[in-house]
Amino acid sequence: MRDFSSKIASALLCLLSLSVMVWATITWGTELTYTPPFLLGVFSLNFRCDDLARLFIFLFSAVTIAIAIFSPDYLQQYNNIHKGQYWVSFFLLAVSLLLVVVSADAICFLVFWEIMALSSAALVASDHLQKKVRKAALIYLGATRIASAVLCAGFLWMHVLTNSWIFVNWDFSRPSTYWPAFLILTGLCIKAGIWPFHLWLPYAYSAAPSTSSAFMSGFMSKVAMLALVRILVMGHLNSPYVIWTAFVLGCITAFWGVLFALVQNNLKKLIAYSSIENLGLILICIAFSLNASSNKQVLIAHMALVAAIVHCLNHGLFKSLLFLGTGAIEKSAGRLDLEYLGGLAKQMPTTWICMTVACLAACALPPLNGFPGKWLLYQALFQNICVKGAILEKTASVLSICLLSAVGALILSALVKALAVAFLGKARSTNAAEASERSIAMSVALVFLASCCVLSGLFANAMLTSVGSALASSGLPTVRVEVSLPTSFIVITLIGTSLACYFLFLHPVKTRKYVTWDCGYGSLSPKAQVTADSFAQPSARIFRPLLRYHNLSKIDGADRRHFPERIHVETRIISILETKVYAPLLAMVNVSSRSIARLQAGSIHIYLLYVCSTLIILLLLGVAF
Amino acid sequence: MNLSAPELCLLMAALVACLTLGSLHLSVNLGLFAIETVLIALATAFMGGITGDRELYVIALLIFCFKAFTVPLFLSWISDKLMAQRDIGSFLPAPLSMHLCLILFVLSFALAKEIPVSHAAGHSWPGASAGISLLLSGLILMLARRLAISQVVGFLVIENGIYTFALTQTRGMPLMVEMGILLDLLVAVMVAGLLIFKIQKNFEHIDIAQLKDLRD
Amino acid sequence: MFELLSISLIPLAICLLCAFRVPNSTLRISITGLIWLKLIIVLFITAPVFYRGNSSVSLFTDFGIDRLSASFVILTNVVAASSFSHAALFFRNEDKLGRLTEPRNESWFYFYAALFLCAMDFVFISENLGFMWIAIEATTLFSAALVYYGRDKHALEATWKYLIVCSVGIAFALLGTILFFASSQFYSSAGTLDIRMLTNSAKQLQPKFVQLGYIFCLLGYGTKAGLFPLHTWLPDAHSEAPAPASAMLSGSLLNCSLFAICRLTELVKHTDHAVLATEVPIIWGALTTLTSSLFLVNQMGLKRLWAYSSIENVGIMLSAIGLGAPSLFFLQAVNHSLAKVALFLLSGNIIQLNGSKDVSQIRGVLTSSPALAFTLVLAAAALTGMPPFGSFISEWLILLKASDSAQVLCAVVLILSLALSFVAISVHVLNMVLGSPKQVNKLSLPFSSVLVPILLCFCSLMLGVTGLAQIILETL
Amino acid sequence: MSSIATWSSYLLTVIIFPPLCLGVVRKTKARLQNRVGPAVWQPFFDLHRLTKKRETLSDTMCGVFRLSTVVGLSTTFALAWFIPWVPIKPWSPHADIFTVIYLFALERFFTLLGAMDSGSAFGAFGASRDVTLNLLVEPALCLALVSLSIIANSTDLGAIFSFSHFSTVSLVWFCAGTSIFLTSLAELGRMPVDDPTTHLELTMIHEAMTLEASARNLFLLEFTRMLKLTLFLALSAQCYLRIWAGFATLAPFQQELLVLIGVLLMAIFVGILESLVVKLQWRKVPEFVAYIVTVSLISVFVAMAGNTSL
Repeated sequence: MRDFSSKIASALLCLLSLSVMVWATITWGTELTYTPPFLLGVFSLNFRCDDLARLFIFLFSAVTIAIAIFSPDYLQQYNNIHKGQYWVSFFLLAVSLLLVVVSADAICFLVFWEIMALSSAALVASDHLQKKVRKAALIYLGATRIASAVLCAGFLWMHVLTNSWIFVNWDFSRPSTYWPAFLILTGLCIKAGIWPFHLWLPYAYSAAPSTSSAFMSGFMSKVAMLALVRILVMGHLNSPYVIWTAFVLGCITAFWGVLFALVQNNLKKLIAYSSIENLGLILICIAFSLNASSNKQVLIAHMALVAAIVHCLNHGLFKSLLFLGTGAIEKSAGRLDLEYLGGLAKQMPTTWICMTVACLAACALPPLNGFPGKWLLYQALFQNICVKGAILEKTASVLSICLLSAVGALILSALVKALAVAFLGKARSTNAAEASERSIAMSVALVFLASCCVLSGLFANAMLTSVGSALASSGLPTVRVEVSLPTSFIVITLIGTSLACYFLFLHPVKTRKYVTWDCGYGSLSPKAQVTADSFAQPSARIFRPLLRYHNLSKIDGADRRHFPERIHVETRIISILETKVYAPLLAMVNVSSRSIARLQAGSIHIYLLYVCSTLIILLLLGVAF
Repeated sequence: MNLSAPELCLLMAALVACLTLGSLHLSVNLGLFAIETVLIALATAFMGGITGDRELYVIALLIFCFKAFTVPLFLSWISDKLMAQRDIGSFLPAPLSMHLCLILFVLSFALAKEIPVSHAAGHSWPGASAGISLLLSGLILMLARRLAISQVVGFLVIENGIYTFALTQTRGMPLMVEMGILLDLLVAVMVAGLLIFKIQKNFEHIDIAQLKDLRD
Repeated sequence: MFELLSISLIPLAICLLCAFRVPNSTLRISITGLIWLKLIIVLFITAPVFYRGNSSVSLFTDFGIDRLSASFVILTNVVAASSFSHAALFFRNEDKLGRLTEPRNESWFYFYAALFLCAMDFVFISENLGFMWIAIEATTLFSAALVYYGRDKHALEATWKYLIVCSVGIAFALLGTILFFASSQFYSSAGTLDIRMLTNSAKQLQPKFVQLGYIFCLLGYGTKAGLFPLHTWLPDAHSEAPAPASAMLSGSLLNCSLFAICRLTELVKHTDHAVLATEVPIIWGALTTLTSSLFLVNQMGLKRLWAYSSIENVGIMLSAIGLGAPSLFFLQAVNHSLAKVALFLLSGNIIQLNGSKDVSQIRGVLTSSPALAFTLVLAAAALTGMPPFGSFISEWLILLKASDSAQVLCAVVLILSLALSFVAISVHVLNMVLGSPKQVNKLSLPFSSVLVPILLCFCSLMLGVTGLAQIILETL
Repeated sequence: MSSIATWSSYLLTVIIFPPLCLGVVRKTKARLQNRVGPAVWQPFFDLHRLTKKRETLSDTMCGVFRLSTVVGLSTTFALAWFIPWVPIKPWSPHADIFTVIYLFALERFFTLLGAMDSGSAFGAFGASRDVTLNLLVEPALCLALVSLSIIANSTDLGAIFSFSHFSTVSLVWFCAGTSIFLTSLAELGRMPVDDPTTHLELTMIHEAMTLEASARNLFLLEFTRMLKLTLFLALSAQCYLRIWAGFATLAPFQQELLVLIGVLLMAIFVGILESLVVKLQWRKVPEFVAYIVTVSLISVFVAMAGNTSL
């Protein structure tokens, strides 16, 4: 019966997303504003839907439909998740996200933003009987509240300066607006999981049910970026300090995220860190666009902004696919630790193919959809080197090209690790050996998203132009970008040569099956395979100082060299931020709380003394005023 | 320094309050408190004579009946009942606190001089200083003494101080207000008295300093 | 005169009922009925203030209402009505659980609660500073009896501290009142305690007396309102009183003393010492908010938690008063009272179910009683200023007011401490709500026991999502 | 030149040159080691032999292995089709450098998956080392290509190599050429980084990854590597040739000739280098790659300086 209600809910969700998609398609090209006839407390709400918002609505629909198809079967495995709680918070989250996307003033934005935060926290806490999940939900809730506090401060400040809540009226080009701009940037960055505020993200995404992580990573984190575009980019921010802060944060985030993704052994955490990396990239795009437009280089600004939006959309698609794929694995294999998986490709072919597509996209490999955004960013950076400008900016561009390529290589290793260890080779546990595709609906959802990824990769040029026109219609200067992706050419060449190679060389040949090369020892056990840890080790060693990477191995036995009895290997990664920054900060709050609690000592004489001393202080204040 | 009769009474009352601090015996404390209140009642009556305000006589009578008579009797009944003759200790040694109080008595003159005085009859700064001094003695009593009854006495002294202040600075509050205040005071003393009984019953002592269970 | 009588009549009737040893079950029903009747009467009495052109109505010599006080009277009675109604259910549960050791305690509770309510009404309707003081002192005395409901050592200790600290504090307020009286004698020899007359002739008052008087009153009423560091009695009293009484203490008693401070602040703002009446409340309010949110972090007593959060809200309201926005003060008071009453009432239920006041002992409420958990989360969200609840609007408006009047420090501190308190409260609430219960509890509460809290949350929600706040602000 | 001639010359170079290059390298090495060594066309025979053999697959594999060899070769063909590595090509499309880099990544992605498919520890070791190398090498290659683009003001390799340049940028050509050459050594597992002739599994990088390949799969893998080697050598040879300012003014077939000779010379150079240097210890490799990055960075900064002076 419960299952049935779940299906109804998912049908409703589908209906919702389809209807907003249809609505967005019909109204494409127009700019709609709407002010509801009622007040929210004392504030009137303003909604505005332009093409930019519609693009995000399309993304919303794609992600939500997939999740709606995926959810009912996926949720069956969780006895602890209260389905009612899950669906109510999901709907709340979906609706508030839609409204955040179309909100045109700060109050409206903030209200739905907070509802979104609360409902997503409720989603994270779905499986609340686990301690880890509760901890994650609390961390997330704390981070998100701090984010909105900072955002509030920025909004208030802007209101003081401009006397308006409407985003369109906010002009960030005056020096007095630099601090509020900084605050708004910080608030949105916390919410998006930008370094050094990203710590909540892996916790939350790995603790939440995969469907909600897919939604949060695929759509919610993008909304923060959309807000950056809406508020700061369209407000013509030109403070070099803010822009460079954003740029540097973006660079660090991209690198940091991918570095930690590389050394994660939990599939969900790995993907969560890769989300951090992608958000860093988007932030780089936005910061770069801001910088270019403050230098009056409209073309580059436009290119970078298009890159940002395109990457938002594409990342939304492939990241939700990754998370849903993870959900499928979780359902059939029970665990997501890479050390327990292996050999799933044969048992779960659909998931395997879809995950491969997603990983290809996430590595930004052509012709899939991760590529266009990254490519456009490279182009913009390159253009910036070529035009006349400050040497510092050019150097920054060169270094970020360098960084981006390193990040690209790192994400490739991280995702190859995830994919290969989870799907290839032999199963490392009985659960993994017995895994199988459990439900058609889940496979359908995966295939749907995978085909979205493929299609948006193939029609990347169309996407670039439509994003460009959407941006133009949203109040930014219209620029034609001449560069276009050679996607179709690549595709034709690749497919042609691949088919040719296959039929020429491989197709009719008879093959012989034999065991994997085992140096003649025989009986190669699954444990002899490389582990996720050891795969990442050579790369991780290079970044030892950043990761605090420790590799301890202990060998027991009389003849340790030739006949070890027991080998114990342990890898430890310590997040410097967590241990050196956040833990002390938390401890500081705790200590100050405890020391202030000592004032409440229990003795009435001391309490009376407080009254007397307050009197004296007040009298002194009275003299002062 | 030319002191009028009410001022003289009030200053004497303030001095008596200082003396209150010197002894740990509850009966002495209560007796001195009664004397102090009688002096204040007298001052009220004198003030009534000076200003010709009939209400003040009524107030003087009320104070005499309730504050100077009923309340000390009630409290001494409690202390007899609970067999608490002596305060079990003071955070400040009794003689020292008395001396401190005397210093504050002098200090309050300095403070009272700062108070603006309108030239209407009855406004007097020595009276104000008596009020301040009483207030401070009451505070010190409350801060220093450990026994519940002493705290109530301290509170009453504070109340006396405030009343003195009102008397000398405003020729007394309106009768209704004054009566209301007195009623509140009486109820407060009654409630406190009841609570003291309960404390004795529950804790088998009335040492307030040991009531430290509720804290963070 | 008629109005005064009708306000005080019903509490007296309740007292009589209690005195006549009516059986508890009858008592509960009749009192619930009476208290709602009182609410209706209050609405009738206060209605003219809002509808007639004149914004204030005199009830009797020294007594009268204007729009602000009328609103507060209504709020107080709403709080009282919900607390009394919930109390009936609460005591029935106590009965069932066998925790009502002394049946007479219940009627004593109603007896003092009725008197307490009456005293609070008088705080708002008295236009005379003297009577206001008397009424506030009376609230202390009557509520002390409520705090002593538990009849155990802790209750005794809490009551004693409450009585002594508040009485001493309030004594200073009396001194302040006298100083105001004295200051008025400088221009008219008779002097006056009437707030409106004082306000009208604010410029002629003796400035030094006004200044001193304000400081003493702030100290005195601040003690009663629980400003840091005078709040010491507050957590003890709130946590020892039975849930409905804590709800009234927090939901309406604190408003009383804040209302007095508000009136005096308005008065002082009319004199030449407006800076004192602006800066001191703002700074003190911000300080109180900050420290109480720090107190929240490691707070393990369930009701102490809400007590500290009340202190935090008092700080916010004091800042609003300092910013010169009594209407915002009222709005915040309404939102706070609704949420806080709901929370205290719910905490009573939770404590009944778990038998412990310790937050670390309470786990898995969601599993054991979903309705309770759901309401608790709602109420906590309403309390901490999450949209779309009403307190979001009022807190936001206060922040806006602070930033618009260039009180940057105040705004920053408020934002910080609001965030901190949200985090602290949500950590505690979620720890209680989520997870698996520590022991399997066979008891289950009827749905009716969350009825009142749900209604309160709904009201808070309505304040947020409708234009009600706008109407309130325009009216005041 | 007629299109048929163009096509045929191009196809011939694509098919003949890769094995030839490898043959030249091996022959040079043998000569330097005082051996006669196999003939330069020995790789052709090797390849031919591989096509005749029967294929053996591990029973753990799921099919991605065979896909990987195919995709590897087709990607490399696509690259050969894109990159103007020889001046005469039947059709040179827009060969964007970033696309090129990501096509290399695509090839690598599948090679890695193929290496891990059998569940063999060696393949995974190789893969693990290969990604480590790659993350160091990729920035170097990227920057080298970017430096070339800067002087041509275009990211199209076609435009870059048809750009009539100034002599001041010779340094850029030199640095970029060196960088590409050194990158190819690291990328293709040549000597200072990896020893292609070693047979100790634990020290291998690239060979370990192809351990499970046999017959036609191995043929595909081998040919992919040869083609990649040729591409890289041709690119660096072109860069070196363009240090000489007169190169751009030559006729296309002269250019073609020079480039092909250049490729062979580079192959000989690789052979010489492989007999002179020793294999670096694995942990020293990052230091070696750091030099490549430095060369690339120098190249970029010189190019930027040259560009801004324009």
